[in-house]
Amino acid sequence: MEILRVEGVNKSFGGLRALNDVNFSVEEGTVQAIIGPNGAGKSTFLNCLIGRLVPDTGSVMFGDISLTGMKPYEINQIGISRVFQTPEIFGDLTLMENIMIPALAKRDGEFKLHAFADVGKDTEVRDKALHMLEDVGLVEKKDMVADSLSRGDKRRLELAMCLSQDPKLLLLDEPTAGMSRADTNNTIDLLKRIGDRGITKVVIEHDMHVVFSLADKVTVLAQGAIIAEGKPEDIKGDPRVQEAYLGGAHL
Amino acid sequence: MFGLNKKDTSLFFLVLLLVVLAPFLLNPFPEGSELAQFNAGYPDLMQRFLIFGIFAIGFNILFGLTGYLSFGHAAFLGVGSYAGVWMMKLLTMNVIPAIFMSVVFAGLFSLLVGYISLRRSGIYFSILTLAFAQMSFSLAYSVLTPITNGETGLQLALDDPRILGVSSENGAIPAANFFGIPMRESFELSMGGWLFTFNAGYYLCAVVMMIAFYVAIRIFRSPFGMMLRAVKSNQQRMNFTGLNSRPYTLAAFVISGMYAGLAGGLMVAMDPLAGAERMQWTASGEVVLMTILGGAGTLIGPVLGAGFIKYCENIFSKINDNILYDWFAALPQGLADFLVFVIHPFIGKGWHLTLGIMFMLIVIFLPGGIMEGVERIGRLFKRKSSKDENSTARPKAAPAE
Amino acid sequence: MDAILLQILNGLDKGSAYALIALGLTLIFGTLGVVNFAHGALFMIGAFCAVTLSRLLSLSFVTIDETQKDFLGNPLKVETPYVEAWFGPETGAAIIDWSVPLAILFSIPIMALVGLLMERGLIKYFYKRPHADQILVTFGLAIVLQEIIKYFFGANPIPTPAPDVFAGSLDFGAMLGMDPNIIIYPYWRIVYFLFAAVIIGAVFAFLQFTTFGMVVRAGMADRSTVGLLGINIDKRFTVMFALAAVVAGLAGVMYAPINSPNYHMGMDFLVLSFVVVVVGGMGSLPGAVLAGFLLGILESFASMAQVVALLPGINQIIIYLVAIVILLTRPRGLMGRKGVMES
Amino acid sequence: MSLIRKPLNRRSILRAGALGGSALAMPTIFTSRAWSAGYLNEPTGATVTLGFNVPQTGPYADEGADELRAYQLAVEHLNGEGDGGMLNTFSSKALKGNGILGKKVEYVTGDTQTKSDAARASAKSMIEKDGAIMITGGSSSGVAVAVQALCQEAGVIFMAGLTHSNDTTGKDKKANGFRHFFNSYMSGAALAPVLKNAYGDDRKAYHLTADYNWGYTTEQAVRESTESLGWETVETVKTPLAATDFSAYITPVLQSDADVLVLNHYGGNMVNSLTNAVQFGLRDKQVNGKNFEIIVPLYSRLMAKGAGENVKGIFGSTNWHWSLQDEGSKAFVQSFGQKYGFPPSQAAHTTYVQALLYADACERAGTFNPCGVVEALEGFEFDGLGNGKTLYRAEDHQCFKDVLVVKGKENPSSAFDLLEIVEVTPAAQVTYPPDHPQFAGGALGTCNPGA
Repeated sequence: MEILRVEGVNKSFGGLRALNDVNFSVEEGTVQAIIGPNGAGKSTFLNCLIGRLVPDTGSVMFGDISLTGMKPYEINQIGISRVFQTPEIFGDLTLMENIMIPALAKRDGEFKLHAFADVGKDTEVRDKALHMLEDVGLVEKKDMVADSLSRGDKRRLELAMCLSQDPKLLLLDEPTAGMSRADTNNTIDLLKRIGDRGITKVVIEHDMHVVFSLADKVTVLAQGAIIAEGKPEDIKGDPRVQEAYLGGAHL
Repeated sequence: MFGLNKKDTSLFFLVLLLVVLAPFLLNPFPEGSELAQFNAGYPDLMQRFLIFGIFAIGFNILFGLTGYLSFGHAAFLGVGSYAGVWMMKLLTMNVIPAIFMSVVFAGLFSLLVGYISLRRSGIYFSILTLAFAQMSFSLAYSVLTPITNGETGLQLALDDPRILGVSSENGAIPAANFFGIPMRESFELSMGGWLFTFNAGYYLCAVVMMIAFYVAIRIFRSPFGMMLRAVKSNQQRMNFTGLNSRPYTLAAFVISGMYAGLAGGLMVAMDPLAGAERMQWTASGEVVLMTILGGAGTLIGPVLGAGFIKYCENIFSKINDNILYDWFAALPQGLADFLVFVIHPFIGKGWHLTLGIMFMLIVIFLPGGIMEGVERIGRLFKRKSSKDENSTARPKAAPAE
Repeated sequence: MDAILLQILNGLDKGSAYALIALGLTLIFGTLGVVNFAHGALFMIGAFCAVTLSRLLSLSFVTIDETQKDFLGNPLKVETPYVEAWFGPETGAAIIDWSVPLAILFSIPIMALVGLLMERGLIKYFYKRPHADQILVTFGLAIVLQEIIKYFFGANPIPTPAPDVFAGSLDFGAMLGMDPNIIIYPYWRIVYFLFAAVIIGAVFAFLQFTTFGMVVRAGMADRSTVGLLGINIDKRFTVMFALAAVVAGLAGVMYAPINSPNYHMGMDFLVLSFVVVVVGGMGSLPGAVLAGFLLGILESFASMAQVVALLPGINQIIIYLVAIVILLTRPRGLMGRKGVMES
Repeated sequence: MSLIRKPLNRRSILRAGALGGSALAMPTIFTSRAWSAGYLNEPTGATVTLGFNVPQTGPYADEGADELRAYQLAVEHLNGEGDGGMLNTFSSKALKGNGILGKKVEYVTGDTQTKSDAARASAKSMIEKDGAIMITGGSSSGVAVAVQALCQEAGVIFMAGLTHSNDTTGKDKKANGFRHFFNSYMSGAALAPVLKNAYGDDRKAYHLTADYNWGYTTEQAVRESTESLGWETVETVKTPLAATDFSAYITPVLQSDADVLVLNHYGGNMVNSLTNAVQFGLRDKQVNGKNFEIIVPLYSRLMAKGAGENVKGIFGSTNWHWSLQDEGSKAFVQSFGQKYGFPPSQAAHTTYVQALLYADACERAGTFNPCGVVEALEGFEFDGLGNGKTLYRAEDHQCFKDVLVVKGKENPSSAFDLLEIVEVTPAAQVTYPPDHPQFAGGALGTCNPGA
């Protein structure tokens, strides 16, 4: 079943055409990778999905809900979470708080004046947060301030924040960029484990190692347009892709 | 206790103790000694400490938690004051309806201002709030004179209706009271050279302030409070996490506006006059300074900041050269002259200078405000008692403490 | 019609003061990222440079005139300024008369020094601190500066007249063939407007056409990148701070004859100039100038009796009202860039 | 109805320092009832404390400083130090130079900041903390009215400083409050005949009025008295208190066919509006075949100093001026000038006189009890304090005395010699019935001794 369907999306900035008639769909429960050279429009594309940017034309359907005109928090509330290229976390809050906030958002909705509840006694949310931190291996740092984490840990924290919401669709923007090989492998393992929970994922990635170890399907974006789509092994051999993306070099 | 964790409970009781015993603590010097000049234990100033403490606690809920720097909160205090005096003019001299209406009107006004101003953030938000407050001040001072009595300030008159009370008692305006207990009523305790004053109004303020403080603690520890800190930390992430930051900030704005109104209501309950100057931008600036000086985002810091500024204003401004000569009476004339000459610029009419220098010193050396100073001293103390204990859980003071 | 013309002239004049202060304020903000609440105090110090110079020039020696009595019945002490003794009464009087224009020269080194001391001594430690801390420390500094001035000069305004040749007014109406005395405008205010235009032009030219200015503009756009180029941007920023102080100071010197300087004139202008800067758009120099003139002219129009009769109190709130409308319709002010001061 | 304070004075304990032994070690509890017989802050020691509440910061700080100088001088004279000043010329001889009722006069000072709130806070601290029995001072009507109301509630006497609005002894009058300074009505009444002589009875006046209470009453007073001469009021425009540049208000004057501009401004407002008006060449103008003139209803020397050359030839009124040649004024100028090196301002004069009048009333009443003092002051007639024969009217606690019409001096001989007296308008001419419409509303109420 299709969980996400993008049809005829165009987006221009001034004279620059960032997205050119993009048609794209994701099957529920699969991992779809988007690859492409720098400036191909990958991040713009994700921004159109989460309401940060509004497409000039075209439609984005999540299940049978149209995302057009929805606010970012509304889009999140219906089940789409995103991990950013540079980690977007609550830098001066503790790790626990970082996870509890999305967990609360999931449970209580976009706004609730729970001004007299005690956050420390909300065992449901706390347990969930602890569990998530365990999952990403940060539980012993739970009372540290998020800004004091290493870059890799910050990414894992952000991932845990998104996962705590049990999203239907998880968007990952270069989840391993700037990580060491070991960290990258850890992250791949982690992402694979999430796969077991049946969360659909769209991953933007440069690292082919990551792409090929995770993705069920790969979409190649170049100059704002989709130039190829298919299984990882097919894409690997596609000469158009190699031309556009890899500058002719062989993988 | 009361749904507070152990640490907060002890903080709450510590503050309670300080407030209850303030008439003793603020009068440490025997009556008649030269240092009695520094005593602050008289009703008006003690009431002011608490009232501005409430104002600052409320402001801190907005600024300390969400980081939205409002430069117009004095307007809510002013609106609250006017509403309070009008209640006393029209209804009764019992302070409860006055305080209640102060909170309601300030809440409504802050809802309006907040709804518009929160469409912008950062300095644009600050300027919007400043603009609203300055407009309120200018209008209250001039064209709204029929409602506000302009420059003089709204005050009670002998011919006010007071439909639930009396217009006048023996040719005098009846006193503001709490179900019959006049706010001005005091009783005095003289012990040795010391004199302590216990004032009914002060203890009413104390009760209100402890409630306000308790509510603030609950807010700080609530999911709502956490969301507000999330606004300050990363509003972007908040939005992509499914949270609508606007109602959160608006709620915080209105709550802090109501705190300001509460302070305004208490002010007129203690002293039934509402002057337009309390809406001026300098008054808004004052509460900003109180909060930052004390330590923005800390529970008790803003109260300390409020106390600090009000102390400077009321104590330093009253020292004059004569008093200085009294202090130095024991010294040789030449030395006394010299000391008076040196200190003269900083006292009496120079109290602004002292305040300005204090601001600078605190911001330069204690970026976290007075609370950071307290913490540093505390840490020094701790290190001495247990050297090997190192708690690196939180490298920087977490904002909620 | 003539009334409107006159109010435009008034607006331009008021606008030039706003624009000059806002220009310096936004220069400091744009380059250093510092919200300087002491900027009004710099304007005030400038005005007091004029006062000081006129006092220095009229330093006098005392002779006792036995024929006249003072208020206590003692022989009157007659004060004669040294300059009059040195250069003869006429030249001496002329020098004193010209003290405000002379103060321009006098104030430049003083203001540059004040700016330099402020930046090196205090502000530079606050580049990385939150804006709230910057506001607090500069506000404290403003209070201290103004109290120092008050200590030496008192709280009353001090009359600081322009040279006699600028007394009186230019009759525009007569020049345009209208009846005399319909549209007249004081010479000194015309001088003030022209002076402001020259200063604003000079600052823009400096930033536009010198390499120094180019680097600073680049720094305003993206500080870290310029730093990466190996250019010592900090030193240039210090110079910019001094420059902003000089601009504010000159605005103050020339303003002294229009309104007698007093110690709190800086605070009076501070809030308004902040509104001007924000309405113009934080960090935008043309925005600051544009907003300065816009608000000056609107304020003048709102003061017209006909307008006030229609909307009582409008003259008190017009600036704030305009600020609110502009900020709600143009989120970053008239010419603001995205992302400045929004977090 | 009580603002209780123990009837012990701080200073008195200090002087009796040795008392701190076992006698005082026992806690004593005073309750409100225990002291209901007396009155608030009753001085029982060897001294009595007065509260001098003047602007020490803000735009009127210089005026406040001058008031404070005058108070210090008054305290000296009351305590028998110095040359005695006006005590020697005062028609009442109750004061003997041994303090008040034999108690040495001490004082505390505070800062009103020219804000109602701050002034009340400061006054309250004097009453509650320092045990002041009387509060005096201030340099604006808003503050005077606010502090007067506080003193009424608390139960101490308020002797107003410089306050010129009709309201202080009009709709906001209080039994415990007294004003020596003149008021807007008196300015108008005194100025009108002089203006008629100087400028004729066919004039068109344009008013610029500071947009707050004092401005309103002054505008009304000047309007009514000039209109009764036959002058026409062309336009009245309110200017914001915060205004510094008045050009936008001055230029429309050029457009109107007014030939007189009345500046109902005080302090910095007046300095700036007058300076602006002169800059715009209003005084060089000819309208309707007459010279354009400017009038400043309330003058003060300190303001004249701020406006510099621009005051030359401009009419206004003032409560008192140091160049007066009566014995009282001469004595005051002499002792003030000796002590401080320059002549006193009218603010200094009125506050000095108020301090003396209060002390004298206590002596005559034989008590510090506010109700006794009120009784002694009401209807009190005196002379020798610089304004000729003066009456403290019982109905509204306003002093009625001669009012000075002054003009900016063309050739000042010194930095203080800025105004010249044109006419001393006799008291009878500025007296009005207590129910005059400009003073309508309000009631004195009854005196409050505070206990």
